[in-house]
Amino acid sequence: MSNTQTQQTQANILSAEKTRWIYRKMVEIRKFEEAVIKGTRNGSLGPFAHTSDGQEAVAVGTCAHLNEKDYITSTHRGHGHSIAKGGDLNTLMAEMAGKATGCDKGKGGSLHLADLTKGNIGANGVVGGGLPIACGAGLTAKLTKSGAVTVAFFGDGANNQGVFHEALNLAAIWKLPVVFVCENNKYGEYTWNGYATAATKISDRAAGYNIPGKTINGNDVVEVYQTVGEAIERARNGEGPSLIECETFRIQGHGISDPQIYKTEEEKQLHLTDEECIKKFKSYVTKHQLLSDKEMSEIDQSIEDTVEKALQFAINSPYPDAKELYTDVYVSY
Amino acid sequence: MSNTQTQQTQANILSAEKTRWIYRKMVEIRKFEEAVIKGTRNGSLGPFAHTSDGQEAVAVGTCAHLNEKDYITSTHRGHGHSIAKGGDLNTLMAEMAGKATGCDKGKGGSLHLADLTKGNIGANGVVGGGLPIACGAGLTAKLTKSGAVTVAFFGDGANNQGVFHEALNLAAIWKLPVVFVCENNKYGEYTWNGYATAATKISDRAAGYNIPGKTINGNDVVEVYQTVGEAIERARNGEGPSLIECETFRIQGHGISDPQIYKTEEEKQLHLTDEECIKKFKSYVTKHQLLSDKEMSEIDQSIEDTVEKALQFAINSPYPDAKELYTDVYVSY
Amino acid sequence: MSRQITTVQALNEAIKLAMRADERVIVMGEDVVGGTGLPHLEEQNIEAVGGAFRVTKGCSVEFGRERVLDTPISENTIVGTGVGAAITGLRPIVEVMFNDFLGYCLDAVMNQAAKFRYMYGGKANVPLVVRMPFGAGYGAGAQHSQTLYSMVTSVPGLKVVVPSSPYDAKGLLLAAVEDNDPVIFFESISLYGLKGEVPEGYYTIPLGKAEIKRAGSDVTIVAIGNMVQRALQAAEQLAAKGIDAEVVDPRTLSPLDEDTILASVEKTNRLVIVDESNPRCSAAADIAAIVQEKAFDNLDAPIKRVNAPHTPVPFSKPLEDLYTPSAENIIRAVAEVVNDESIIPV
Amino acid sequence: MSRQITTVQALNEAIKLAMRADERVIVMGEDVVGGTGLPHLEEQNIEAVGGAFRVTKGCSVEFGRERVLDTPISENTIVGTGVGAAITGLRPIVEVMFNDFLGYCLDAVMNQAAKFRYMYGGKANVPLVVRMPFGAGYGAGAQHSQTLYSMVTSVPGLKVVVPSSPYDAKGLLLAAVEDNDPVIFFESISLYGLKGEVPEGYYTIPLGKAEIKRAGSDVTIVAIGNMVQRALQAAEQLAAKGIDAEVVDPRTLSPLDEDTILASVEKTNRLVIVDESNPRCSAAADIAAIVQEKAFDNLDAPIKRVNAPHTPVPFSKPLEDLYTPSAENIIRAVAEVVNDESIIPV
Ligand SMILES: Cc1ncc(C[n+]2csc(CCOP(=O)(O)OP(=O)(O)O)c2C)c(N)n1
Ligand SMILES: Cc1ncc(C[n+]2csc(CCOP(=O)(O)OP(=O)(O)O)c2C)c(N)n1
Ligand SMILES: [Mg+2]
Ligand SMILES: [Mg+2]
Repeated sequence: MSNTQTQQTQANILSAEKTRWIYRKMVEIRKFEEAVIKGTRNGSLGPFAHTSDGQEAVAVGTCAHLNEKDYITSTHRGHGHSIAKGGDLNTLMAEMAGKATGCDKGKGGSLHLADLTKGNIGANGVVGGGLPIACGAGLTAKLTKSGAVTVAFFGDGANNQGVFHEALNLAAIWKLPVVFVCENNKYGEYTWNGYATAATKISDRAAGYNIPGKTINGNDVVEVYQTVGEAIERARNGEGPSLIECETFRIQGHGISDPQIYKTEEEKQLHLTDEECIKKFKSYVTKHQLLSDKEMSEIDQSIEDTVEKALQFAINSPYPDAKELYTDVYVSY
Repeated sequence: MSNTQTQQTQANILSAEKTRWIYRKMVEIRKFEEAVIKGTRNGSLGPFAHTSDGQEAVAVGTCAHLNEKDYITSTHRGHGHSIAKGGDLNTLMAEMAGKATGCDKGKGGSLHLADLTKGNIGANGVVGGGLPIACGAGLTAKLTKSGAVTVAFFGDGANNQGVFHEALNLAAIWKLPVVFVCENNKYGEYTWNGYATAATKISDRAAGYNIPGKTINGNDVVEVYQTVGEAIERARNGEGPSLIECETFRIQGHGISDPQIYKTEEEKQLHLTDEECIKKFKSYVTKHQLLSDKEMSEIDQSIEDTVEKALQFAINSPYPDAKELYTDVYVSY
Repeated sequence: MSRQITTVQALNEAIKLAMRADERVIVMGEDVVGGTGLPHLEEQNIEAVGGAFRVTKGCSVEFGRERVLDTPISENTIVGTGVGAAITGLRPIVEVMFNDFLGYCLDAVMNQAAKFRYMYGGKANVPLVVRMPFGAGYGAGAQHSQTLYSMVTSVPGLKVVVPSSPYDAKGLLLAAVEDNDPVIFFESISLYGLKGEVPEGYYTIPLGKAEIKRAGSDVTIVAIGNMVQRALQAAEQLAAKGIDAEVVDPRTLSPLDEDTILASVEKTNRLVIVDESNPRCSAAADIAAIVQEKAFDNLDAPIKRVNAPHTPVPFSKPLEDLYTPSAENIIRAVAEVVNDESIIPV
Repeated sequence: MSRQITTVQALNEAIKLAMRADERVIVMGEDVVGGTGLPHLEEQNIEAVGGAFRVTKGCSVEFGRERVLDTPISENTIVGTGVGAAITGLRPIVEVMFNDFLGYCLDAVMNQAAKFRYMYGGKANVPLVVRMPFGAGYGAGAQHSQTLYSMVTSVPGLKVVVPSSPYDAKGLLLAAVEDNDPVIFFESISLYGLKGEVPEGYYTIPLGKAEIKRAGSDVTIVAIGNMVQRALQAAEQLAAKGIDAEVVDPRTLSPLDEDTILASVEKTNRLVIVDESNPRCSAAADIAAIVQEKAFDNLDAPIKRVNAPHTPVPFSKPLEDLYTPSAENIIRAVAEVVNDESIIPV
């Protein structure tokens, strides 16, 4: 394909509406995470959180294909997934603060953000915990012929957990409409994926399940959008699961106070380079004249306000009533 | 290679001593299992057992390379492994009967045959249970530089268990001297491997751990001897683990009373064909003039006696004393 | 006399009735069909086995392999898939072949199924039933014979059912499937072959209600699962010695029907608890702790617990027979609480 | 005053002393080093973290990455590898980052480590220590805050240790490493930062021996792990009201030092048990069941248990504060057993 052709094809990938949505969601997540960092440090939110700033392209490029009937299962680093899947910033932030107005009434916290009405089956504090759950959602979709697709987000660290293997195998033999999206940010806590994972690429493991496996640049939201889009399409058409490995990086450490001595100087600077996903998308939209600088800064500004309001909403919301300790354990008992 | 050359090379693979050992062990296992079937049916042994008749070539071809310092971990279908690893027929059979003279004092039974003095870390009633244990034995060997190799036997059914994935990954990144030997007899209980396993070949999964993976004819003890031998050599040289899938079949069903309606007529007859591993080895040794018919029938006869004596030993041995119920729970308490 | 069927048949009937009543009910587990994918079986709609203990026999034939699913051997994912399916609208009945394999699937049971509703602020329902055969007595050794309902009872968010008869098994299983919370359903392997009267139709037994299996006035015997049968045997023998025992079957350990147990103790002033679990942190200990607290003034003797010993389950038949609480063990305990050694059989 | 260090430092010291004393002792777990395999760290022998809670800090630096091993995230295989290494001659100390992940590794703990010796007729030793941080109180939510020592105590073949102070943590961990049975070592996260007096040298505290942390004559408070500190606070407040409480710390739940507990109850005739587990089938229930049986005639009041409620652990700070048993909860329970409401703080 000639360069011009590529550019044209590229430009056609995203509708104007999608472009705005993607840009908006990526910035929403980034600003949300920045607020979380601030709120965690100054004590207005919970004592810790695992933020996803730097990894926005994966959550957003993926969820851009999903509707409210589709499902996601998320991880301990799940704020971005929740937002991309349509979560409300106010209730998400309030949850982070353990407030009654939170999406889980304050009972879940950062590790357990969920919104079933939006198809977000929830963040999971157990590494790998969401993978079998995703198979179950996929099974429901398959049996009820709802057409829904489930995306299971998980990290490079989770890919060595036994349930990764079990879930991929089950999804493969049952041809479940599940897409396994691995966010390879190179580390599981403080352990390097190059050490912990025997495979050269995590996507190499797909062959063991006879399903498509691809490794892509997870900082490039357009690439994520395209590749995961194809996998979602495949799943929706009844052709079964895929494994997509998105190589990315986290701007923070594992948690907010991690000094990250395992990162090289170069890695510490990654978010200042063109690999930083929002910058990358900005140059893309600029190059393809999809959004103007003005439009983008208007979006930035409105999000700044929304997130600030969300933080205030969280801070000003009441804590749950003491009796809430005992409710929601059972439907009936 | 010319045909004559191949034959010569083939003939050189096995020393006279090895040939005798292999033949002897295969027949020992077969006769032992036949006695187990009889003893189980007539009530002199425990109420059930999973016999390995038909699969002798895998246990024997593998253990032919192991010395007493090497380890094996075995499965619920573990009689053959125990015998091939040097287990004493009397104490093994007595264990099957729950007698005080059994290798586990009667406390373990068929599912838990073990002999640590012979490097047999034990059969495991949990499908997949032995795989992490094998990594541990491998770690000991690596750290103490004992030169020992550990072989982890497991079934096709076990290959879908999460610990399969975890153990192979760990063994691979630590380059543990462990060889994973899969006995693919096509079924896990009554479930067909072609349905349960998404991979075309189980050995395809080796690529996900960057280790060698091979699928071989597990009914051909010479092929097992050669291929597993290379993997053991590799492990002994510090080059890390391998995965060898041995395609074989079980003559019985899952247990002794299984009517096996999942098998086709053809499969039910497999043990009457040249694929039956003892017959196969017989033609091999005959062709290469390694053992005469007379030698073989002498071996057969002596084993017949030994196994019959083992069964009588088991039957005549006393049950454990009632106080044994409470011992061996702890070293001290 | 009306129809007598085994516990396995009763459970099988319950599953089929549940599947007929509600198409969201599905069944999954290892070998629940057997032979899935094999053309020579599928073409004729033949199942290879219908469950290791035949509890799901015929289900795939009637309801099809879409709703009755053989799984690979991967317990955590089997249960976890059940959780995901339940949370999104199905009502799965999952079979874990032996409760011992809780070792592999505890995460799905304890960290997922049990906690979803709470940690998602009451927004999730997990209408899941996990069936787990349990118990010693058939020579399967340490890793296939445990009794783990106590462990599961300790987990908030789960309901725990342990039926003691074919009748109860059917009614409780139907109630479990109707229930909107995750229910772990423990089936005593030693009761599978027991026959009893079971109506043909659909009926449920409420979760959280104990039943007095034998009324009596001298001592209360609370017995769980298969131990109810042993307690009833013991009660017969005790009756011959002039001791009138009341046998209470909690039927569900979570919720626990404290009221029925306490009312019985108020009447008899003496309590023996029979439980095949190992003793430490067991259901027997749990019930003893509750009763001593709430009925302190009603107790004329210490509560005695009859448990398996603090050992793994031995393989050897005579040891295994000693391992499991027997009618004689129960009588000995009763002798202590009624302070009458003369009733112990010699 | 002599040296005061935190529980984390005490544990760290124990591990290093154990590793110096016996080269078969190795350490493995997720992030116990951190950054293994990264050239820029390995060249300078730098660890990235030394454990999520820094308990293994400096171990890899002193003993090398051969004996201090970062693992992939795969709990069942981490513990199972420990079992295999132990059975073949090493003495591994395995870290499971939170006891909640027992969900993934229960098979290795319950079906392998606990049963090998018995099912192999006494021929196997499993000198393995599995360290598991536990407990609520720091805003980690339902899947990172459970208290699961009761579950593990129910399993024959395991020893269960729950230290309550830096001094005990060090001495008990050294004893656990010397022990030839598998020991599950529960570390209360809320005690990690607690400082206390700890000698520098090597010492052990025998497994199976309770300690009276405070002598008293009016009521016995048996408290486990971090609850010992709360019980001691409660005892101070009770003393001000004229109630002299004896605080007994079992230190190990398996074996359980029944004698010390019973002797105390014989003296005080009243018992409160404080345990952060959920109530059902808990260590508190277990101890209550034992004591009511063995000290029936010594009890002047029902045994009261102070547990967390039968709910998952909530995230929200005020709810979590209510969840964990407090000194006030303990005082309320004491008020009931001494039948004196006036001592409850208003
Ligand atoms: C079963 C389990 N083991 C360990 C942990 C502790 N833990 C939390 S996050 C994490 C690392 C996960 O790595 P990865 O999957 O790469 O996700 P990332 O944090 O990089 O997004 C670990 C080990 C956990 N929460 N669950
Ligand atoms: C964890 C676990 N799940 C299920 C079982 C029940 N079970 C015993 S053997 C078996 C099949 C194992 O199949 P495979 O690994 O192929 O071994 P084979 O019997 O063919 O030798 C099953 C499911 C078990 N023992 N352990
Ligand atoms: Mg990562
Ligand atoms: Mg098989």
